[in-house]
Amino acid sequence: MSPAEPHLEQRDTEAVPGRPGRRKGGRGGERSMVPEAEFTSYYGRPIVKPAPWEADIPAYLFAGGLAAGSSLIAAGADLTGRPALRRTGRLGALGALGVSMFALVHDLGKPSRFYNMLRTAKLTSPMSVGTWILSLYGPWAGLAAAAEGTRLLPESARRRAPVALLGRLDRPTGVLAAVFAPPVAAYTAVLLSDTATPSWHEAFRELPFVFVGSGAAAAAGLGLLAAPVHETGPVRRLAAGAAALELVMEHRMEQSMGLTAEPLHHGKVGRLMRAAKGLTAAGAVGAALGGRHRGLAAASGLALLAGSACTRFGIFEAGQASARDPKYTVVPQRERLEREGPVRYRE
Amino acid sequence: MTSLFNDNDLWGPLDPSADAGYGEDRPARKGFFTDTSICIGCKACEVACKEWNDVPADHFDMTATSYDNSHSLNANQWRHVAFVERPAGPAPVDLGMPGVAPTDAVSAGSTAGGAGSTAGGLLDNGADAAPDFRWLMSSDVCKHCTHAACLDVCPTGSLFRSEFGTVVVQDDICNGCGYCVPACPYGVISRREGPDGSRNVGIAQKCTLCYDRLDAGKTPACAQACPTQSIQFGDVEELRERADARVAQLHEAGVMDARLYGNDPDDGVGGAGAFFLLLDEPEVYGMPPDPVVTTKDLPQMFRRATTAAVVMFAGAALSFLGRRP
Amino acid sequence: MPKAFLGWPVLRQLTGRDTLGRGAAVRSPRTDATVARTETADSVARSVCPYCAVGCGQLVYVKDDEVVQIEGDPDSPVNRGRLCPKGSASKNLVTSPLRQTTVKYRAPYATDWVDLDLEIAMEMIADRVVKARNDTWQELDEKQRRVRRTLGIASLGGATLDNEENYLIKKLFTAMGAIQIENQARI
Amino acid sequence: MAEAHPVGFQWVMEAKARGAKVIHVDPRFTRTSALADTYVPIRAGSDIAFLGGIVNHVLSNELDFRDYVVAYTNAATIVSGDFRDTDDLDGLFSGFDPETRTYDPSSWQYAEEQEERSAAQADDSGDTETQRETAAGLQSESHGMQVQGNPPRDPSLQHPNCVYQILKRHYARYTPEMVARTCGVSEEQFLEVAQAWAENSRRDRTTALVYSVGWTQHSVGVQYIRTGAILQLLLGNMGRPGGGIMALRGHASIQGSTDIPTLFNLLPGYLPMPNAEEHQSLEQWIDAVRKPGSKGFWSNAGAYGVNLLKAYWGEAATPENDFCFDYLPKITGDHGTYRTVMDMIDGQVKGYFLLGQNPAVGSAHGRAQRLGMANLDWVVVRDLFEIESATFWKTSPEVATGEIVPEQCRTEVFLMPAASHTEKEGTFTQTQRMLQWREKALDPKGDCRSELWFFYHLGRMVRERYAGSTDERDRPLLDLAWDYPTHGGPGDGEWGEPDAEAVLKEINGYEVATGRPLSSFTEMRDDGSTLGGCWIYTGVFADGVNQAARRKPGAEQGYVAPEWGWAWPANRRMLYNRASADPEGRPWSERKAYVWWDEAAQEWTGHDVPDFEKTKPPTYLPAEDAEGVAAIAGADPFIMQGDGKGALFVPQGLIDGPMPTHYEPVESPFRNPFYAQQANPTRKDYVREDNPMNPSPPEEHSEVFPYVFTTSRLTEHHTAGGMSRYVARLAELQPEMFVEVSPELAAERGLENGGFATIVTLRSAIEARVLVTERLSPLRVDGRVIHQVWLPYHWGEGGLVTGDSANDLIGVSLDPNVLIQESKVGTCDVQPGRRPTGPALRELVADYLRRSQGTTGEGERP
Repeated sequence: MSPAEPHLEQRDTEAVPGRPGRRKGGRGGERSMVPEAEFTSYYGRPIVKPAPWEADIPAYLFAGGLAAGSSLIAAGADLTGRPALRRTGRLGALGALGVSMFALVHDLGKPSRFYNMLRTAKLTSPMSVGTWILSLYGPWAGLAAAAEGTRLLPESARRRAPVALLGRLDRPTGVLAAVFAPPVAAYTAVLLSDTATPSWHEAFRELPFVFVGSGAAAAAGLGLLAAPVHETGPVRRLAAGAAALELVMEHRMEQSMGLTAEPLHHGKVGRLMRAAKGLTAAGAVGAALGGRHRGLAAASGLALLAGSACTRFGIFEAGQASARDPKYTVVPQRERLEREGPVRYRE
Repeated sequence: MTSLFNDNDLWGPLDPSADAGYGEDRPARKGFFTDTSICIGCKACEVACKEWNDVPADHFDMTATSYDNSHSLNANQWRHVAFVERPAGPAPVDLGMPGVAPTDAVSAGSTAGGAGSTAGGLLDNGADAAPDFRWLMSSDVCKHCTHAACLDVCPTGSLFRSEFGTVVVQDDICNGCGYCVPACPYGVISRREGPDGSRNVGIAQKCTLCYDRLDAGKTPACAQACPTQSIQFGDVEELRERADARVAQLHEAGVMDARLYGNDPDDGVGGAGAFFLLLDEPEVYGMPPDPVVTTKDLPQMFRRATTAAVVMFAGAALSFLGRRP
Repeated sequence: MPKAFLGWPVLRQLTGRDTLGRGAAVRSPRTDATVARTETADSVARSVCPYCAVGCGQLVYVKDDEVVQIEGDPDSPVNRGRLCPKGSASKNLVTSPLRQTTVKYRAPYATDWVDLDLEIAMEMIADRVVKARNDTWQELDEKQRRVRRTLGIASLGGATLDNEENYLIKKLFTAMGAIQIENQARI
Repeated sequence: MAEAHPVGFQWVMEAKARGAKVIHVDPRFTRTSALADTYVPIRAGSDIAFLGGIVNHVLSNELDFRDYVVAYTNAATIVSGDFRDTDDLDGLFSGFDPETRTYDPSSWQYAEEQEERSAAQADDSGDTETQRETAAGLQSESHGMQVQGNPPRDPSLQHPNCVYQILKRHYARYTPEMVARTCGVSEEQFLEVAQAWAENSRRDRTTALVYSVGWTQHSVGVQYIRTGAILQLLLGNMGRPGGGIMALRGHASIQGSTDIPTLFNLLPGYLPMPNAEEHQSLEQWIDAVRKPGSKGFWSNAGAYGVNLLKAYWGEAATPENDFCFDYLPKITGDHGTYRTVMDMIDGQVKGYFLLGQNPAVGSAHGRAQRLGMANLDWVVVRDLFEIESATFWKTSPEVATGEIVPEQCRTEVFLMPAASHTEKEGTFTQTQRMLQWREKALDPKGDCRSELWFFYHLGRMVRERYAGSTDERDRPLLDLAWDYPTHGGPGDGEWGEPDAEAVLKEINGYEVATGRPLSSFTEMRDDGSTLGGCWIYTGVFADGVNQAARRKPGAEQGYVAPEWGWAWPANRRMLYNRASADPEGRPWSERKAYVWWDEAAQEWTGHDVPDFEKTKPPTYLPAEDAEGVAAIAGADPFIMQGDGKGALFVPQGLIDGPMPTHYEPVESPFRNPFYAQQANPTRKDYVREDNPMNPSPPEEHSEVFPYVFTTSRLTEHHTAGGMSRYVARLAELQPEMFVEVSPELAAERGLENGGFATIVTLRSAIEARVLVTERLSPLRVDGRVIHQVWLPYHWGEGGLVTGDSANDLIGVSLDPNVLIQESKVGTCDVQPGRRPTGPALRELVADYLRRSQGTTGEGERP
């Protein structure tokens, strides 16, 4: 969303010209969770601004979760002697990490200044914290993938000094990557929630669980898709657990969000979210019940991957939609005012 | 919990420049008090701001929303004058803010306070008597919050707290990540996307409270230009007193609609460095009714995320603890 | 390089009072070197706004032969340093890229402008003035009253011109015998 | 005021903060209304009825400031028994000649002590047709009326023919009911204004009347302002702090361009351009101004006139040759800008200079302006930008309609880039007559040059071309004093920039022998020993110092700030300020002290330069046969008037009557509710096929144009847009032409907010985006509902933002006193959607012409 262009698309000609809009809230009917609220706005224009982010960011959310989950699976596979699953996890993590990094840099207004992310370490900034988390996670994930790569080299090459060193770091790097992986999956929820975007902020209690669930489910899906069935037992369990976590927490999230859950049900976002739930549930069931069947496992894996992607895109777009409509800023604040009075600091 | 290192560093009353590491010799906090009851909607502030700060023209088409063709605050619009045409209206909802009238005392009027009222001739034949009507104008600007979400979420340190307590973008640092944009509870800051050839395209832009002018001991361009001194510049402490006096004066004159917005250091953003005297509800002017800085909840967010990460790790571990193949 | 490292904001966060990296620790060298361009101007002229007749005092800051800022003159008892949007746009007015800086000439029946040298244009205009005056000279009117004038040359304008300019305009046209000399005050 | 003069409005807000009540009367709710205590919507063109109603309120309730009125106005003066008022003649005054549509004002004169009418009065009461044609009203207004002898007065104000009683009778029919019926203002609101005005006036309080110069753009514009003057005089608000009538003029030096005029009927210092009929000698010309035997400061006109001639022709001007008076060209009638445009269309004009002026957009009847320019041999446009008046041959609407074909248009166009206000030095005179010197900030770029440069060198080159001529007619050019020093700047050597300060010194005047600058116009001599280009500006170079460049900070002076710039005359900041003291010379009240007589020092003193002879005591009484300044008594503040009194009733100098009278605008949907006489009977019309007027009652078919429109400025733009549409900062703020309509009218005509509407008159049709707003409300006038629409007039086809020009809608019909057009009110039709383009545009207008059978040929209009 650019500062120059939104004017064109948001330019509004009110039904009552020359006068700020006053309209009924709670449009869209049966899923409305609050009583109809009348609210006032300035010509229907947004109060808060939607993030200037495009598909890069939900793609990053998805890929980051996938990378984190994959590193966990890779370490588990390594420690439990599942080489194909390990390879899938490590290479999947690297690939997803690569997509993540590309998306992050691509989304910047000044990509050439990406390195400024490392200028500071700001605890108040989930993006800064995330950058440092990625900085801790990325090298290990990369080294683990590199070590995995050395296995593909001929024996003679693997004996050369640097390569040999990599080989010796194989397991430690994989384990370190797994240690730093969960924060990668979890911080992105804070990244979204730590904003004034109504449907992101109001989701802050449950969103981390939804996201780790989604990340783990996606990684499990990748494992199911790429690893031979004899190695994917843990992955099937993980898929079921992660999907359950995601679905349950997503449901609780919607309950606690009040009016700001509304955008999750409308239009394209509604379709995405319904698809997410269906795909995730189906993938989990398929994995749990049919995971020993190669074809079913692959299908379940794909469903989990797609479900995770839909979750990320859905939640991302729901937030953007909630920012574009002043209702989601005004009405909750008005209701809180009526309920509790203004928010005031008390010693 | 509303702090990380120092008391109130995420919420509550705070001297923001002290918190940001400026020493005892720092200047007093500077800010704006915008008294919309004397705004004439001339847009001198918008122009003076653009001239001084080299902010590019945004667009050249008419919005047909009263005289507001600037649309909103954004990277290319650091001051924005809102124009609201409405009946002298029903009683405002009690915001619990200082200066809000009891709802039964409001009907009196707008005539004394800076909004004229029409009393058109008594018409029949299809022409109704003109209702009580007023035209509100208000010059909006970055609030320079005590707890500034844009600044806190900025990953590069481009947005920084100046020694004057203001919130400023360092054009040479910002990499255009855009995180500050959704963080702002007022929708002030945005990334400059054009027009092509303008300076600073791709990075976040907003009011700097004319940091360079303050440094030179000058008044910010908008406040200096403002013909009626609707925009007043000064030490925030002193401006708060001035605002209290003004609202009391208006109440005495029967303008019970007058209320202050953003002046309370206990409010959701720790008090704004740029606050307002409004004649109607904030959302009428396009401002949030009772904003709370998002970072107030940050510790809780991090705790939840940490728990989630542990759950993820544990879940993965558990999955592998089962039977071996 | 060590200097760059010591200037690394993370290090300054850890060693200074600005632990959260909100202010002092994250300032860039360019920020520290901020100077308002009014402070570095070569000269400041005391001027008057060219728009309406309120007569607001303006300060015109010039650097390297360019106007870098125009703002209200705080000393003026008329405007006390304040300006309206038009007055505030004065720099944009005088530095606008749309300003004409060369003479343009449209020949009879031409469909476009051509450029013309300033001195040649002046010669051409002087020739035309002389010719129009000679061709339309009126010594006596139809009632045989002495009028010694020309009705062939008219002029309109002058409400944003200086008194000194208007004085020369009226003086020259009057000596020429041109009388249809008018300005915005009639409109 | 907040709209067009926002920075001036700060002082209104300051007054409001101190308790002043602000009342705003306007056809539409503006940014000023938003800040006013009371807003009164009014029908455009009905201001005399409104103000006349207040005059009636004051007189019928005896609310006038009686001490002031008796002593300082002509209320007590007795008018000739021959005078007949509009009450008797249904809207006409006595002396009307239907043939010429002008008055013989003999019957308006003061009653005579003796049998014979005094020469001065008789002189000026003659041929008002000539006066109208030569815009002599403007001269007379600034000259004041001439009074000789001592006309009888009745200080008890009871004499049936004293001005007070005449005024009272004249305005008796301006009742609240009639005001409501005529103006569309409710009686309650009208009375609120009347009472507030009256209550806030007299000894302890004063009320200020502020108008923007849209007031002048009416067929009764002068009388609008006269009504305000009558009211302010009755309430004792003239010449007193916080009172007065403030004209908010619209251009940086439009006051200066009237003082040092580029106007066909004036020479510098409001000396008249001589006319061929009456001013064939210096003596005739001077006497026409000073009126031998008359009273007041104009009796020194001989010195002012001779000093001007001496400034023009220097050494060549000698007493023997009447100081070259014969060199002055003579006017013979209307040579105003609108007449000149008609002459252009008729092919009588060869060349046209446009100096920072954009008539293609800014003058009434844009189509006539452009067609006129397309029929010239050459046009010189001097401007900052490529304005519409420079491109009429290729971009004007008439090119689209086919009326101007570039390949067939012979006009040569020179677009000469001008220097901006920062690129030259000189003085502007702002709206309170204050001159402020501008320092030059930098040299202009490229070929940009000042007007000073252009005209100095044009004069030099023209003189070179005539050098050696023996033709007597070229002497005025060859003898012209034209040797101004030049210095660096944009051009070198021969092409240097003339020294503006040298020109200002000539304007100020100096002793010819010594070069010593004059300090006051009282030092001017009529023997050729002094010269000065504009007597009212004498003093701006007092003591050899450029007084206009003074910049003592306002904060270091009192509120009058006399040491910032310089105001004419004699640095007086308020005219006629003697009236701020009572006849004995004491302030009327401590609150309102401004200028007073210091008994101990035996002189006038106070916060301002007293507008009175400094040592003439309040008790001074002139001798019976005194003339000139000596004839002004110590208690007569209005020293430019022949009797020293403020004129409630004006026996001379106005073409359209001694007292303001409500006439309907030339285009009106209503019959005049007051009188049978519909519109100003003496207005100046140009009845031509290319200047049709929409029909008004009692003519038929006025319903074809059922709505009233008015135009004005927006804060964000400047006049015809030449200094705002080309400036991005301003263009983006109001980027499109629009029309404001009430929700009721929008419903009636199916107009959509943000959509387009077409506005039609018999001159043209324009399109505009629609802004539906409650700031416009329908009014109930004369028993029916009338809708008014409002248009800004800033757009044309050039610049960053373009749109149709509202001035294209307006026909040319002029106030008879000053020949200014009625452009603030007209009738129109409004239709939804965009206008037709190309030739179809003219067909649309022609269709309206057929339907309305408007006046296009010869024939009288009511």
